[in-house]
Amino acid sequence: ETMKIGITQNNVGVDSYQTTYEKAFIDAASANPNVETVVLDAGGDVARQIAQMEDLIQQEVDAIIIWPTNGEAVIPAVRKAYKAGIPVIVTNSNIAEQGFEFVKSFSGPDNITQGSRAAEIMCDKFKDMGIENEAEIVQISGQPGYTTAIERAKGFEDRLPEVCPNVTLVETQPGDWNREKSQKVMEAFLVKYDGIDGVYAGDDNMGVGALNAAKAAGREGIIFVGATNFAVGYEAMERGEYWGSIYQSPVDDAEAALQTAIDVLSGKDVPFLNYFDTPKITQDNMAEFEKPVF
Amino acid sequence: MRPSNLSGVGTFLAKQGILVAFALFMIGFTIANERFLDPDNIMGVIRSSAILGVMALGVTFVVISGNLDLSVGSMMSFATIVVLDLHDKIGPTLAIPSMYAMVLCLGALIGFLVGYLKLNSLIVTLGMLSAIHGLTLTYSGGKNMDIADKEGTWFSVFGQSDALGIPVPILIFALLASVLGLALAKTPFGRKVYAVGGNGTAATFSGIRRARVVFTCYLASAFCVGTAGLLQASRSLGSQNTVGQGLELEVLAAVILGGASLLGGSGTIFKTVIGVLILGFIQNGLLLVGLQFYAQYVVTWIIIILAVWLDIAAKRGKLWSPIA
Amino acid sequence: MSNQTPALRLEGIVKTFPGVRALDKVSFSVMPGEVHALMGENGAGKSTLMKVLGGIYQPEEGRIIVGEQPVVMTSPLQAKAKGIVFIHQELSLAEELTVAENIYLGELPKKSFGRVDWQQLYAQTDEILGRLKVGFDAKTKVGDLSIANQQMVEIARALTVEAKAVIFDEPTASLTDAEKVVLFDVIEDLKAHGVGIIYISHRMEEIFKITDRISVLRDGHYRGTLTTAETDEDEITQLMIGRKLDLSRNASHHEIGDIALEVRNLSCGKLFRNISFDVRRGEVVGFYGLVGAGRTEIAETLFGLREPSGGEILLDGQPTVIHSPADAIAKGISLVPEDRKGQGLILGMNCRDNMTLPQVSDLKAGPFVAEGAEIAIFDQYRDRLDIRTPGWKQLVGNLSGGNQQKIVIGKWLSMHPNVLIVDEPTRGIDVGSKSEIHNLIRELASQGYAVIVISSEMPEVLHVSDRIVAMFSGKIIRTFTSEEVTEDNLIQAISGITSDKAA
Amino acid sequence: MEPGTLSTFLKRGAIWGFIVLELIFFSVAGEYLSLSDKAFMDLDNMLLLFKQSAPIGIIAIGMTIVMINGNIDLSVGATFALSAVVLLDSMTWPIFAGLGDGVIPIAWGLALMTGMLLGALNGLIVWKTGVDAFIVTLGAMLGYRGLVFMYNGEQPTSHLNWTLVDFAEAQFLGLHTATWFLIAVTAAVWFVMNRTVHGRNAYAIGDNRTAAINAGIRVGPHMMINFMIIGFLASLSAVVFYSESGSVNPNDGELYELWVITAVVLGGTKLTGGAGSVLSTLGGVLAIQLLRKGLGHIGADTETVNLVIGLILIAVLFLDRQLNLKGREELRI
Ligand SMILES: Nc1ncnc2c1ncn2[C@@H]1O[C@H](COP(=O)(O)OP(=O)(O)OP(=O)(O)O)[C@@H](O)[C@H]1O
Ligand SMILES: Nc1ncnc2c1ncn2[C@@H]1O[C@H](COP(=O)(O)OP(=O)(O)OP(=O)(O)O)[C@@H](O)[C@H]1O
Ligand SMILES: [Mg+2]
Ligand SMILES: [Mg+2]
Repeated sequence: ETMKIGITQNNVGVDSYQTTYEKAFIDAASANPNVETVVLDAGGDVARQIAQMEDLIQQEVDAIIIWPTNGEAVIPAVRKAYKAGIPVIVTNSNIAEQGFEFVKSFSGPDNITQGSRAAEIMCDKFKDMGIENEAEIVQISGQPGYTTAIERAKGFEDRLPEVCPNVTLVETQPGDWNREKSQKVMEAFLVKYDGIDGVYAGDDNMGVGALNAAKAAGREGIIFVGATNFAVGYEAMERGEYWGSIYQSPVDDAEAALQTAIDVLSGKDVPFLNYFDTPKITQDNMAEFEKPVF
Repeated sequence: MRPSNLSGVGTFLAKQGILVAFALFMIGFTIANERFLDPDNIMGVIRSSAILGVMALGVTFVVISGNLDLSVGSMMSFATIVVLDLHDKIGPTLAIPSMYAMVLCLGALIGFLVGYLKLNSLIVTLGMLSAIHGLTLTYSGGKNMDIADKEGTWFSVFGQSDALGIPVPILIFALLASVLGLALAKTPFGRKVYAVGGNGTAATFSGIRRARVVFTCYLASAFCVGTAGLLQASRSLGSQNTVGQGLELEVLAAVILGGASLLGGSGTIFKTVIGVLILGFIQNGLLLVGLQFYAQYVVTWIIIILAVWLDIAAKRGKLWSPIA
Repeated sequence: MSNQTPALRLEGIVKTFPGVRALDKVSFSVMPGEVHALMGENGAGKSTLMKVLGGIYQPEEGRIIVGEQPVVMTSPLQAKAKGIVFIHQELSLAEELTVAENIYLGELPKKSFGRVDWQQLYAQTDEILGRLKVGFDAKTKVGDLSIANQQMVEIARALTVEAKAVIFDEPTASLTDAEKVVLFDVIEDLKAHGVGIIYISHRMEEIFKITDRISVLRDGHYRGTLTTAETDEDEITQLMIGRKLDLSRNASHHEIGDIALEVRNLSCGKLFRNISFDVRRGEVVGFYGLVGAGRTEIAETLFGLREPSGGEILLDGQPTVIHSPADAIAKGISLVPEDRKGQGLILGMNCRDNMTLPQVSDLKAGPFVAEGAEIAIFDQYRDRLDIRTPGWKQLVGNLSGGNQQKIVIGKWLSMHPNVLIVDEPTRGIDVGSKSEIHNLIRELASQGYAVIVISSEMPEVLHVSDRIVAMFSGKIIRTFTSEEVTEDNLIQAISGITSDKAA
Repeated sequence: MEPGTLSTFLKRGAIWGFIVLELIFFSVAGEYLSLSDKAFMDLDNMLLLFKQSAPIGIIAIGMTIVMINGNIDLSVGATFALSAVVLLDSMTWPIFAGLGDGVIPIAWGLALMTGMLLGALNGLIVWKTGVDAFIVTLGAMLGYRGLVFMYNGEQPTSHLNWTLVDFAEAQFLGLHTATWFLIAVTAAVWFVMNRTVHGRNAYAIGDNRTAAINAGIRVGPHMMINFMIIGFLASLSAVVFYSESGSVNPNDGELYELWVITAVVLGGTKLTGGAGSVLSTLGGVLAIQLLRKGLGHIGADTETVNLVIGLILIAVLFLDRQLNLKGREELRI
C-alpha cells in the first residue's frame, strides 16, 4: 500500500540549499516505490504555508512534512492536521515548544550548535594567529526574522565570549542570504573599520560576498567563517581565501525528513528530536569532505 | 505678453530641487562621518550603484513612455545566470551576445504585449516578474551558478577592473547614461517617447507609431538589464537565482526620485542618475553612521519623501500643497 | 441700471504667471439681470479673470466684491458658496460618472449615513435636462456623450444652484445651432430671475443677440465697456485688436485642378454609410451637419484611424488603403482634429515640440533633432497665426484655449499636405485670427492643396467652401456648389428633410 | 440604473469567466494528475478557497477604493505586519493582565487603530505635501517595515491564544470566520463606494481631479479617508489572519502589495483612477488564489508555479481586452 506524503517547504529557489533539498527529496521519494509525494512551496509566506497545510489536510494525505516559515505561526495549522489524525514531521528548523504536542518528530540540523561551532572555528584560528586578545570582527546575518538566521546568530554570539572573551563583535548587519547584498554591506564595513580581523556570515553565500568585497578593496588577512558550506565557499577554501564553515548537506536533510515520515507511518519508534550532525570544516580538514553539490 | 521677472537663482532652484536635496544629504552625511567623503568610498558607492543605475536608465525610457517595468529585477537575475552558465559552456565571447539575444527576446515579448496588444504594463511586467523567475529556476535547476575557473578568465574586466583609474562599471554606466541621455533628449526617437507618454492619443494623431515607440522602450530597458546582468556576473563571477530580486522597486524609486512622473511624459536621464546616486549614498551613508538596518529603513522613508517634497515644493513655489 | 448695486465687482485685479502678466489692474462688474459679454483676443486674459472670480486663481492685487461685501476667495468651494457658478471653457467633467452625478458634482443630495439620495438626484436632474431639451438622460455615462452633449452637461450646472452670477466661458464653442437656441433660452431665464451673467465668446452674432453690455480686454488690460445696443462689430474689433478687420473673402480666382482625393461608397459600421465625394486640388469642400452626423468619423477614416467596412479611397486616382495616421501623413494627408486637448496636443510639452511633432523624424542634423529648423518653423507659424506665447519654451498647457488651437493648426499647416482636413478649425478662436485662418485656408487652396473643412458654424462653411456636403445621420444628403447653396436649403438638408436629392 | 448594479458587474465579466475556466481545468487535470481522490471542486475545498482568499482579499478591497480615488498604497504589507505585532504583543501587556480573554477585543481594537493611524499618516502626507501617493507609500513601505523590526528586533512576535484560534477557525453556516469578514468587508465597501456621497466623490476625484476641485469637492479629506480605510482593512486582514496563527515574522506581508494590486487590476480597476468595482476585485482575488490552489492540487513544482502564474496573469488581461473590443469600427489609437 502506498504512502501519500505531503511536504510544504519554506522558500525554494531563494538559495540553492533549498533547491537541492527539494530535488533530493523528490529523488528519494521516487526511489521508493511505496511513496507518493505532493511537493509544495510556501514562497516564504506564512499565509500561503497555512493554506497549503489546509489543502494537504483536505486532500487527505497520510503524513505531512513541514519546513516552517515561522516556527510559531504554523502551530494552529499543525494542530488541525493533528486533529484530522495526520502525523506531522517538522524539517530543517523546528517549531516552537507549544506545538510539540501536535508533531511526531523534528528532523534537521541544530542551528544553535552550528552558530556556536562557527564561533569556535573563528576563535581557534585567532588563537593560532595569536590575536585572540585584540581581534575585531563583524557579522553578516541571514534574512532578518527567519528562525535559521536568528538561531545561527544567537549560537555564535553566545558562544564567542565563552571561548574568546576579548574578541569584539563590532557590528552586525543582515545580508539577506544574498551574496550581492552582503558584498555591499561588507564594502561599507571596510570603509568604516580599519581593523577588521574576522567576518562571520550566516552562510557561505554571504561569506563569499564579503570576501569579494575585501578582495576588491585589496584587504588581505581577514578570516572568513560561514555556516552552511556552499560550493563557492568550498572553492574559496581550496584557494586559501576563506577559512572555514559548517558542513551541512541538504541531501542528508531531505532524506532524513522523508525517512522519518516513512518510519512514523510504518509505526516505528522515532526520537522526537532527530538532529543530524553538522561538523566543522576548515582549510585544515576539508580533504575529509566532498565538495558540496550546491 | 510682457515677461515678469523671476530671479535666476529662483528659477534654478525651482528646476533643480532634487539637486539641492542631493547636496543637503551629502553635507549631512559628511558631518556625521568624515569617511563619507573619502574618494575610495565615493568611488565604491558609485561602483556598486552602477548596476542599479544601468537598469534605471532603461526603466526611465519605459516610465517616460507612460508605462512601468517591474520585470527588470527578475530579468537581471536571468541575464546573470545565463551569462555565467554560458561562460563555461561556450566561452565568454559567445556567452555575452547570446545572453543579450535572450534578454532582448524577453524585452521584445513585453514590448509586444504592452505596445502592440496594449495590455496594461503593470500587470504584464508583474506577470513577467514571476514568469522569468520561473524561467531562471528552470534554466539553473535552482542552483547557484559559478564560473569554474575564476582566476583564469578575462570575463572579470567588466565588473572588477579599472580603466583610466576609474572602475569599469562606472565607465560603462557613464557611457550608457550619456548615450541614452542624448538619445532621449536630442533625437527624434526621444521626442516621440515624451509625446507617447504625455498623450498617447495625440501622439497617434500626430502620426507617431505609438506601439513601435513603446516596443523600442522595452527593448532599451532589456538591453540595460542585460548590461546590468553582465556587470553583476562579472563582478562576482557567480550568482544566486535571486540576485536581482526586489531591485525593480529600488529602480523605480530611483527613477521617481529623479522626478519622472509615473503618468509618463516627464523625467530625464540626468535626473535618474541623480536619483540613483541619492539612493546609493543614502544606503552607504546610513551604514557608515552605523544605524541598524531597520533604522535605515525609517530614515530612507523620511528622506525619500523629503527629497520629492522639496523638489515639487520648489517647482510650485509653495511648501504646502494647494489641495483643499 | 447704473443706480443698482452690481451683482459682483472686480477691482484692480493683477495676476501673473511665470513670464506672463496675464491681468494688469483689470476692473469689471456685472449687474443683476444683466448679460455682460467679456471679449478679447486669444490670450487676452478672459479665462484667467474668470478663474480669479471662480476662486481657482488667487490674484496678486485687487479686490472682489460680491453684493456689497469684499470677499477673499481661495477655492472654488468658496466661490460656489457665494453664488458664483462657473461653466468652464475646457470641459471639466468626470467621464466615468453619470450625467446626474456630474451636474451635481460636489453637491450630491444626501440622506442619512452619508448616502446619496438617488431619487432626488435623478428627479432634479431630469427636471434640468428637460429644460435643456437634450436627447440623453440622467443615467448616461458622460464619457459616452459627444463633446457637444458634454458641453450641455456643463451648462446644466448653471441651473443647479441659486446663483447670483453665472460665468459662461465660451459655452457655444462646440454646440450646434439648435443647442445654442436652448442655451440662449436658459440665459434669458436666468436673466429674468435677476442673475448676473458673464458671457465669453468670440462669436459676434451671439454677442449681439443676447448681451446687454460688452467689456473688452487686450493683453491683460481693461480696454473699456460698450453698450451692445449702441455699438457695432467694427467698434468692438477696433477695441479688441486695435485695427479694423477686412472680412471679405479673398476672391482669389484660381484654377481648380485634378481630383486629389476621391471616396467611393465608403462605409464604416453604423457610423456612416455609402459616402461618395471628391476633392480637387485648389478646392475647399465644406462638410456641414448636426452633431453626430458622422463627419468626424469620415475624417478619422481618411486619416487611417478607423478601418472602413466597405468602399474605396483614391488618392490622385490611385486606390489606396490607409493603415494608420503615420501612413496617412506619408501619403500627404493631414488632419486637424476636433478635440484639441485629447487629440491635438501634448499639454505637458512645449509649443515648439508640439508644432513639429509630425515631422520630427525629418528634421534631423545628424542623429539629432535640428532644433534650429524647428524654431524657424515655430517662428514662422507663430507670426502667421499670431500665436500669443512668451516663447517656444512655454508649455502648451499654459496657453489660452485659442492659442492652443492655433498651435494645432500650425502643426498641420507646416506639413504642407496634399489633402488637408480641418475639423472645427476655429473653435474658440478670436475674430481676428479666425478671418486669418479662413484666409489661410483659401490661400492653401489657391496653392493647389485640396482642403476639407468640417464645421458646425454655417457662416464659416458658407464663407470658405467651394462646395458644401450636407450630412445627416451618417449619410450624405446633398452636395451644393457655392452658387446653389443658401442658408435655407442647407438647414433643410442637414435636418434630414429630403426635398430634392442630388448628390 | 444606479451605478454598481448587476449589468456593470456582468460587463466586467472576464474575470468570472476566467474563474470558471480555472475550475474546469483543474477539475479535469486533477483527475489525472492529482494524488488526491477528492475532487477539486469539492465543497470543503471551495469553502477553503474563500477562507484562504481572505487575507489578500480584505486588503484588495481597500486597494480598490484607493485606486479608484486615483492613488495607490504600497505600504499595505508593512501595515499588515505592524498591526499584527500590535495585536499579538498587546495581549501580553501587563496592564491587561487581569482581563483574561477580555483582552481580545482590546487587542483587536488597538491593532485596528494602528492600521488606521498609519493609513491616516500616508493620507495626510499625500494631501498636505502633494507628493504622489506612489512615492509616499513606497517610502512608507520601507518606513513601516522599519518600525516592525524596531518593535521586536528581528524576532518574531508571538502570542498563541487558543480561544482566539478557536474563534478564528470556527465555521458558521459552513463558512469560516475569515470568509465572513471578507464578505462583510466587500458588502460594506461596496455600499460606501456606490451608495454614499463619499464614494461617488472618490470616483470623481480619481476620474478628473481638476474637475472635482473645480466643483468644490474637498479632495484632500476624501483621499485621507480612503487611506484610513485601506489602513484599517490591512489591519483587519492582520487581525483575522493572526488571530488564527498567533505569530508574526517581521517580514510577513512582504510583496502583498504587488499581489493585492494584481488582483485589483485583474478585476478591471484602472490604475489611473476613476473606474473600478469592488465585486470584480473579489473576482481577481479568487482567481489568483484558485490558481495557486489548483497548481498545488495538480502537483506543479516551484518553477512551473512561477512561470504559469506569470503567464496566466497576462493571459487574463488579454482575454479581458478581447472581450471588451468594440469591433472593427473602433478608433485605432
Ligand atoms: N497656468 C498658466 N501658466 C502660465 N501662463 C498661463 C497660465 N494660464 C494662462 N496663462 C497665460 O495667460 C494669458 C491669458 O490666458 P487666458 O486663458 O486668460 O486667455 P483667454 O482670454 O481666455 O484666451 P482664449 O480666448 O484663447 O480662451 C495667456 O497668455 C496664457 O498663455
Ligand atoms: N446624443 C448622443 N448621445 C450619445 N452619443 C452621441 C450622441 N450624439 C452623438 N453621439 C456619438 O458621437 C459620435 C458622433 O460624434 P460627432 O459629434 O463627433 O459627429 P460629427 O458629425 O463629427 O459632429 P461634430 O463634428 O459636430 O461633433 C457618434 O459616434 C455617437 O456615438
Ligand atoms: Mg479662455
Ligand atoms: Mg465632429
